[in-house]
Amino acid sequence: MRAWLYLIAAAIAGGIVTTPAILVFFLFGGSTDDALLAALATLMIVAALAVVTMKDIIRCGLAMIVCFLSLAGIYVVLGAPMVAATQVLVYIGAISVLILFAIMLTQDKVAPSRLVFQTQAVPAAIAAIILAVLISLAAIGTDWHAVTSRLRVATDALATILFKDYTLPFEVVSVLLLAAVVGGVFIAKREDPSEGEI
Amino acid sequence: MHDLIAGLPILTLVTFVPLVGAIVLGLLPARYARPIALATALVAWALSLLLAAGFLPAIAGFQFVEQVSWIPTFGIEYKLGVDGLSLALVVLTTTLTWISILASFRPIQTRIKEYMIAFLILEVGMTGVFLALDTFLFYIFWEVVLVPMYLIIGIWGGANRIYATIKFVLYTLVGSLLMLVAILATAFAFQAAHGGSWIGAFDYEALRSFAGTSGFADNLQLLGFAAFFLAFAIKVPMFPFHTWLPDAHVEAPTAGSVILAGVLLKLGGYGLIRYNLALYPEASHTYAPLIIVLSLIGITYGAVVALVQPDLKKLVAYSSVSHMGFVTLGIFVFQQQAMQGAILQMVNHGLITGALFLLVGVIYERTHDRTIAKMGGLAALTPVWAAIFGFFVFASAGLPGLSGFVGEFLTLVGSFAVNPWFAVVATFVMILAAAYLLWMYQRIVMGEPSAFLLGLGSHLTDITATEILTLAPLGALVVVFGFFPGIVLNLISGPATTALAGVADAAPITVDPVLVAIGIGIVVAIVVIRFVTLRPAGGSAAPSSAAAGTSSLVVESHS
Amino acid sequence: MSFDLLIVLIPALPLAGFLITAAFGRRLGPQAHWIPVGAAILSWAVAMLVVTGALSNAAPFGEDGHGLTLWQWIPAGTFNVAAGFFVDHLTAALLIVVTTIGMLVHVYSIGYMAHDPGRWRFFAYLNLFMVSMLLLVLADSWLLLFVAWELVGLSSYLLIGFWYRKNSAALAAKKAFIVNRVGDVGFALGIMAIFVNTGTLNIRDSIAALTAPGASLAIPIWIVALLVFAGAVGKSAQFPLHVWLPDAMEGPTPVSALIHAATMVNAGVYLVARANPIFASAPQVMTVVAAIGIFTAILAASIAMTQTDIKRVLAYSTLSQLGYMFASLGVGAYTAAIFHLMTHGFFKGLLFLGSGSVIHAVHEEQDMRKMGGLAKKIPQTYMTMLIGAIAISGIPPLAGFFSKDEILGEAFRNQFYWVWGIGIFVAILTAFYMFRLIGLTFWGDSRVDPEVEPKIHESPSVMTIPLWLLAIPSVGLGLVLSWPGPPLGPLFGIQGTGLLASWLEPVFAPGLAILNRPEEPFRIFGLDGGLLVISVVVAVLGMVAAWRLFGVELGPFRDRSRPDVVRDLTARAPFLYRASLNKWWFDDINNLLFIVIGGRVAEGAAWFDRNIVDGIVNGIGALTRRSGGGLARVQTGRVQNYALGIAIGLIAMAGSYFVIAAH
Amino acid sequence: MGLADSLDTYLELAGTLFAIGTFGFLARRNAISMLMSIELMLNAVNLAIVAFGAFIPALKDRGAVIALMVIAVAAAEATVGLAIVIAIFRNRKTPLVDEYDAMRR
Amino acid sequence: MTLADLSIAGPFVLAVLVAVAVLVADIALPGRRGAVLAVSLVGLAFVAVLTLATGTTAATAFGGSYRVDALTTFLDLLFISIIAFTIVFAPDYLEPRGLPLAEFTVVLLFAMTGAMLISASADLLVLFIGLELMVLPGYLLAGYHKSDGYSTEGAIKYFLLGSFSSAIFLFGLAFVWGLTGTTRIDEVRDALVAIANGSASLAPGLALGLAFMTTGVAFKIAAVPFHYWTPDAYQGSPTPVTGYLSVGPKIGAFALILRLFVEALGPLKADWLQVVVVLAVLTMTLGNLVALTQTNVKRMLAYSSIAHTGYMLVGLAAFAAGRIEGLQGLLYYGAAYSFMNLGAFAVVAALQKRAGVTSNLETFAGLGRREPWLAILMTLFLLSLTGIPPTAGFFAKAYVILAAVQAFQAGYGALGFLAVLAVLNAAAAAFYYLRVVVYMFMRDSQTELPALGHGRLLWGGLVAATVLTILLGLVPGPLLDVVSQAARAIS
Repeated sequence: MRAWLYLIAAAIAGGIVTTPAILVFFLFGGSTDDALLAALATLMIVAALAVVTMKDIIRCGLAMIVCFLSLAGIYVVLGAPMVAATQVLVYIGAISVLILFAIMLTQDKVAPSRLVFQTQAVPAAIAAIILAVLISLAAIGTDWHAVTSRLRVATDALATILFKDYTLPFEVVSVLLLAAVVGGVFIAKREDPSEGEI
Repeated sequence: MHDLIAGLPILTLVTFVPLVGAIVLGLLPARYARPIALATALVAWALSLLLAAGFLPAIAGFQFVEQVSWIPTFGIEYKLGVDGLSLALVVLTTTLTWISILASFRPIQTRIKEYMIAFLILEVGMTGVFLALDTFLFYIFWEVVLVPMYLIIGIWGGANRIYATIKFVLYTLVGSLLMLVAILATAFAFQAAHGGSWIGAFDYEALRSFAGTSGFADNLQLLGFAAFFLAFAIKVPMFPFHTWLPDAHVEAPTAGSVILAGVLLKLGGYGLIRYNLALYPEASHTYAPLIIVLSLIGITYGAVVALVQPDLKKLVAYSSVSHMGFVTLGIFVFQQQAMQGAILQMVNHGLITGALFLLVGVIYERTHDRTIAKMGGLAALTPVWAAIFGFFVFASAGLPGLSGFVGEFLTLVGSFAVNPWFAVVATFVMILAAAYLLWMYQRIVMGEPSAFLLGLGSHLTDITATEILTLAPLGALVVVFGFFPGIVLNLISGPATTALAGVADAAPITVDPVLVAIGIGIVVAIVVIRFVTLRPAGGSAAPSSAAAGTSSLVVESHS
Repeated sequence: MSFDLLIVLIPALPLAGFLITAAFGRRLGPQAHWIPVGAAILSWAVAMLVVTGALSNAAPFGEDGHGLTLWQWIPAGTFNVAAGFFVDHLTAALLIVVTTIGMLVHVYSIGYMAHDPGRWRFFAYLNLFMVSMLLLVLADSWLLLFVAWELVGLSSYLLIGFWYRKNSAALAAKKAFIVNRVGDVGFALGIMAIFVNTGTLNIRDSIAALTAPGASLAIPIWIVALLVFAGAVGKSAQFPLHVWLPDAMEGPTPVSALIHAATMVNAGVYLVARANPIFASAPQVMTVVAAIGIFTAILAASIAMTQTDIKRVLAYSTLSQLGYMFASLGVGAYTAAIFHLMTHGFFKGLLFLGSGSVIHAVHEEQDMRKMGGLAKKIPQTYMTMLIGAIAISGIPPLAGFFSKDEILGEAFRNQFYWVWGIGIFVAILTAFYMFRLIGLTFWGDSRVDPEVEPKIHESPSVMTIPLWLLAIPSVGLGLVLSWPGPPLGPLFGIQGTGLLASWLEPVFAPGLAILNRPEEPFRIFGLDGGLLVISVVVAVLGMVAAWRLFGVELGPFRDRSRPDVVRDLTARAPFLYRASLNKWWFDDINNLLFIVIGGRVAEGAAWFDRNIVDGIVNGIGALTRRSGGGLARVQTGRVQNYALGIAIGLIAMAGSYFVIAAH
Repeated sequence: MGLADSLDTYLELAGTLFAIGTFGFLARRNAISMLMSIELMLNAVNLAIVAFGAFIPALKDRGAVIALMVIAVAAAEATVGLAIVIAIFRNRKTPLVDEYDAMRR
Repeated sequence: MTLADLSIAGPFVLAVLVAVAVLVADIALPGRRGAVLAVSLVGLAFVAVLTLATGTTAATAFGGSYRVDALTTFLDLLFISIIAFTIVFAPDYLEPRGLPLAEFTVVLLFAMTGAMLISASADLLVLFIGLELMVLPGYLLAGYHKSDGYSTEGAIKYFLLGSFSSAIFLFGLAFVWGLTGTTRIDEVRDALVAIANGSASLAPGLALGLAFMTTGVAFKIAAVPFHYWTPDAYQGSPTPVTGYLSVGPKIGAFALILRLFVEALGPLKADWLQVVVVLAVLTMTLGNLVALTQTNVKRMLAYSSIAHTGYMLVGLAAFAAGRIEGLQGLLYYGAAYSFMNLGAFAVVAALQKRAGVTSNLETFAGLGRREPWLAILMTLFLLSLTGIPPTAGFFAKAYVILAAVQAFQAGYGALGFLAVLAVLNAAAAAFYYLRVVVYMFMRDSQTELPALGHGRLLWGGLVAATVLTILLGLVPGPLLDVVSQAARAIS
């Protein structure tokens, strides 16, 4: 019985995701990339909305993974597979897992379902919408001197740039991670066994 | 003599000897505090006298100038110099300081070491203000004065000391910080006018000559004058910026009051003469009528309010407001006699009011009270004190033959020459002065001893030799300056002329009737507001109307 | 021995006396008085030398006096005042009065203050007063004169308040000083005006400059005159500043005699006389002077009628006599004023010292209702006071007659008939209240307190001798000073100016020159004689009236007092009676004006200061802090609120940048 | 049409994502949800950067590099954040941030 | 990455190595504070020396993404001394609370490397990473007292809002990159010059980027209305950390402003000037007004540090209005503020050596009797914060105000207003600074506490801070030359 429900839900989700693609592809006569982009974008936005709205925080975490995945897809569409790969590795492989662990650790079983939102959800929504509008206005209203076709990243060039122009940031990021780990470990590690079960 | 001390950096010595003393004090245990502090103050005093001895009144401008480049980037220099004006006030400062320190020996028993250190640093600041010839340096000394006084009032003061001291500091800071802005603005204007060279931008003499020749822009003058004036008017203090003074005086320890009245108020007058007039001559003229009216109001107002003060120190404080009004009046009528009178008045006020506070302190020492109502008949209990007190009370009332009179009269004559009405108003206040002083004297000194005082029994001893020692020099000076004011007048005639050089030539002062109306309006307002609602102040001179009941011609013998 | 040194010595001696006594008097104890008294006597002797020198026009004095400069007192640019002395005939005349009476009072006080523990203070003050008074007559610059002017005020303050434990004394002293200050303010302003007009404060130079024909003055001369006169009004206790003098009687009696009868109160007369050219060139002010003078005369006399305190009667009599002097100055009879000043100084001093002796005898009782019949008990005092009374009533040939008659005559001759008329009336009153005093005090039955009664005794010779010494001039001075001039000269067919007149001629010449009154001879068998007779007659009338009411025991004249008559007299004019008794309510008016209203004003000012001026300051502080508290509410402690704040800030920022970008 | 070939598309996407993240950050009560919202915002930025890299010649390839760096930074941030979250959870026994208001005013 | 690069970036590299060395030292001999202190302080000394040695000549490294100039040297030295002071003041506070010194030091050193990177970055990406490297340790340090609720609460607030603002900042950067097509500061500058010349008005994208970046930066320097995190984070953090937070990240963020706004966005001065003026007004006023009402000294100092940000912004505004003195004043102010504020917090920390002692005003009651020297030093620092001569704080304020006045006379009315407002604020500030003095000297404490013994290290640090506070007030000459060079390096 429940399996059916899941199937229906999946179908609906698939529908939500595929419809824009189909629309784009057939009605507006866009390229396959356009269709793909549409699908991924929709998926990403929906997932993102799910992240910030769903009640059960674990589902939020899963939705975030979906969101990141679709974003990785968009990177591919943008012709930056390298970034997409990193995205998958780092975000989904590391960060999301980390976050899920944290969720597990900090679930308080006392009251699993309290209200999700702050009292100020409405103003928050308004602010967010205004921001979105501002950003898109700015984006549209600006002449970016952009080319009309995507430039594909050449991985070798990327390597040279990484090790010529951006050596320093690259090195420094490692320092940054080191610092974060050292401090994080200290902060997160239990003071002494007596204190708490975690 | 001049050549003898011209060799050594006498001004630096006078200024910083107390600092050395303070440091030494800090290193030694507290039991040495009193003698060392006194010794230091005496050394500084001796040095200042040496300076006075070597000073040549004939020479115009500043003498013993010391000039060391300090912050070359902005042409800021460590520059000290002395002329008649600053010399008079420096000697006043050093004298009052050792007197105050000596007078503190008995009253101050807690944290004596910190107290003495604070006092010596205070002296550094005060002397520095009078000697500095660099506006930046001047400002620094100006602020240095603030902190020790803040501590002296706040730590060793009376019950409500914290309110008083915070009020004192905030009030002064508002003024002085705006003055800082003005100093910087003036300096920059100078720099801009000299092709971006900072040299001399903070040098008082350079600024003065520039102001005298090409002069600063009008709007700068107006703003700069206002800022400087606010700082100085608060210090003087001029009506309506005076309300910190009574609180500060009442809460401050005796010596604090002495210095406050004796020197700190003079900083304001000094600043007005030294900076406002010299740097912003045109603005001085623009503002003069307003300031004169304020001074006249202050003169009257201070006296009127003093009449009904229940607390001895408050009464003297308001009398200071009134007396210092003469100073500002004398400065801003731009007239030689008035100016000299004003300066002389500053010195005299320092001596007389300082002495009055010392005397009040003497009684407070014994009674721990300053309420006039509780006193009475002190002449019978402490005759010597009463006599000395009487002497200074009359000196404060401007009794001719004592120093107070000469200064006041010169100021008045000068103002009269400019506009008789100024003098008329100011002179009539001499009646009020006599009234509030003599009424106070009659209430606390004359009559039968009050129950409160009798209750003190043997605690209420007469003034001691030490205390007399602190008062003797002041009394002597009051008499000497009364008969030979020339001593001071010769010193200050030069500076007075210089101060007036920029402003005197311009058009004569005419007070805007509107301003006068405002001034009178304030007084009238007071009357209207309170006239009906208040109970009478109580008879100062009891009516002697005969009951006239029985015929006064009854001649039957009642045998 | 040069005169300069002598002149300096005159004030220097009492000054030394004062300083020494003030410093060591407490230790000298009962012997403290010798130094001051010695100083006074010496100074008198020196003064006499100087006076003879000056009046004999010996070098260096000459006709119009001699001045000496001590030191540059106030060198302030163009304002340059030297401390210096100046002695001319006028000064000499004043010196006689001041030093003589002063010396006598000193001596008298030895006895009077014998039992007072604080006598050293008393003598110190007396010396201080001598210094000030001598300085006042010797000063050659307005400013030095002003110094002395206030110093006499000070010493009078000290002496009135000598018994400081007595509250009334303390109040009286304060009142005296403050009321004097009122006059002094006018005087000070006058001095300023003089300086602004002439650029000098030397008395002679400035007067010359002021009255020089065609002198262009910044301040009109009548204002100058008025201001100077204000000073005189204060010191000489003329209406409306007369209120302090009666209260001043709180001081020891010698003080009253010296300061409040003989010397200090004359300072005003001296001042106006000294400045006679200024007044002469401001006729309207002259009239004011005359009016104030004669009004004070009648006002005071009317009050003196009913007072019961023996000293107060004398005090009001002093006021009234001073009124005569000012009236005389006002009508331009300068010499007469000085003449009366001198005679009055002596006989009023005598009367006061006498009253002191009486008070002494009846153990510090001043109420005449508790006296009576003292004539036999204290004959010397009685005799001398009787002389004084006759003298002041203007009965020839005693001193008072000459001077007072000259004043009235001059007033009439200068067409000031109203002055003359009132003067005559005041003459009646004078005689009346003086003999009321004598009657109540010396004649009739004794009403003295029974337990004091037996202890009444004549004062010691140290007190009575001065009385007699003062009695002599009270009798003869008038004759001497007026001889050979009117009125007696003409009687014996001699035409000439009186001694005093000839002395003062050079002093008053300039003033009279400006007035240029027609100079007609004194006709004894004519108008002047007539006036003379009238004034004598009215004096006698007053005397007799007093005898009828209050009795008399004088040789052939014997009569008892009639209190019933007195009572229905007072009943018939109740208002006048109460007015006189309450001194025309001046003290009450002042009390209302200055204490009640003034007090409220002051309270109002204080309230204004506390609540408005200071209130604004504190208000600003409070406001600042409260606004801080309000702003602190933004800090809710919740991250999301902060975040929202940041977001809003971000939007605002973006908006403002867009606006900036727009232009 | 060329949806995928216009920079604006991606910028719009980025903006939307960023706004969603902001909303989450402002609205959610749970510390970890807020953390996730921040991650969304950072990804939005990344999207924009990569898009720039793909459409602005001068940034060709560089965009990708920058994006990599940003990802790394985000990782570091997440580490720190989670550490702190865990620490405070130990003290307060709740992940709900709006209950952490011991300090105010 | 060549040897030359490493030698030019020597100080930075060495700093990283020092941090690692401390880590190693702690692992080698655990729990030995002495060792940690020795290694870190000596290491810092070396870093400082190296900075002085290499910093004299301007140079670039790492393909132009790293740059050394007078400004870098000045800022690096400042950071090093700030960190050194913090390390010196920390032990007395950490020990009684059983908090390890090693991690503290390491994290702190990493933060310093971040700040140094900011001051040396010639590339906006480096700038961003440097910023993160500076602030992330900050979050950790804020929560360093992990068993303490306040500490962790402050930390999480700081972290959440901090990363929020980082995201915003990064978004703005992205737009700038997109518009200029480069991340190199000088290239961005040139590109913007072109834009500014080409079109009078700046593109909406750029405007938005500016807005986002300004917001991000304003947050980091705790400018109103982006200051909310400051009081909570400051109050919650362990006091030595608060001391560090109040100066380290602030100066670092100002370094960022210098590199980003002054250098890269220099051409747009006229545009961001107006925003800065408004920020300055809000920041000064709100900081002071709210500080008036605080009863907790740490929180009070937090608000006061907001106010001081405002004063520094005045300098920045003056610079934007065309007066280089504004920049010099800003730098001078930074130095002066660091020393006096560190000193003040050091005293608070010293008082809190007795575990459980709050930083409420009552803690200071009667301090003048109990520990006169501490009280006197505190007074000095407070006076300097007030701006009373002859102290560093005074001269710094005067400098900033001078710049403002100059700009005013050059025709920028707003700057005149700023100057007056600044001094009025300073006067108001006197109230709450002096209130502490009131408590120390004029009130007596309810509970009679014995005086604490303080480590030699702490005294040394306090003395050093004192000396610097007075020297910078009395003999500003040398530092003046340094800051004017530094300012000239970027304008």
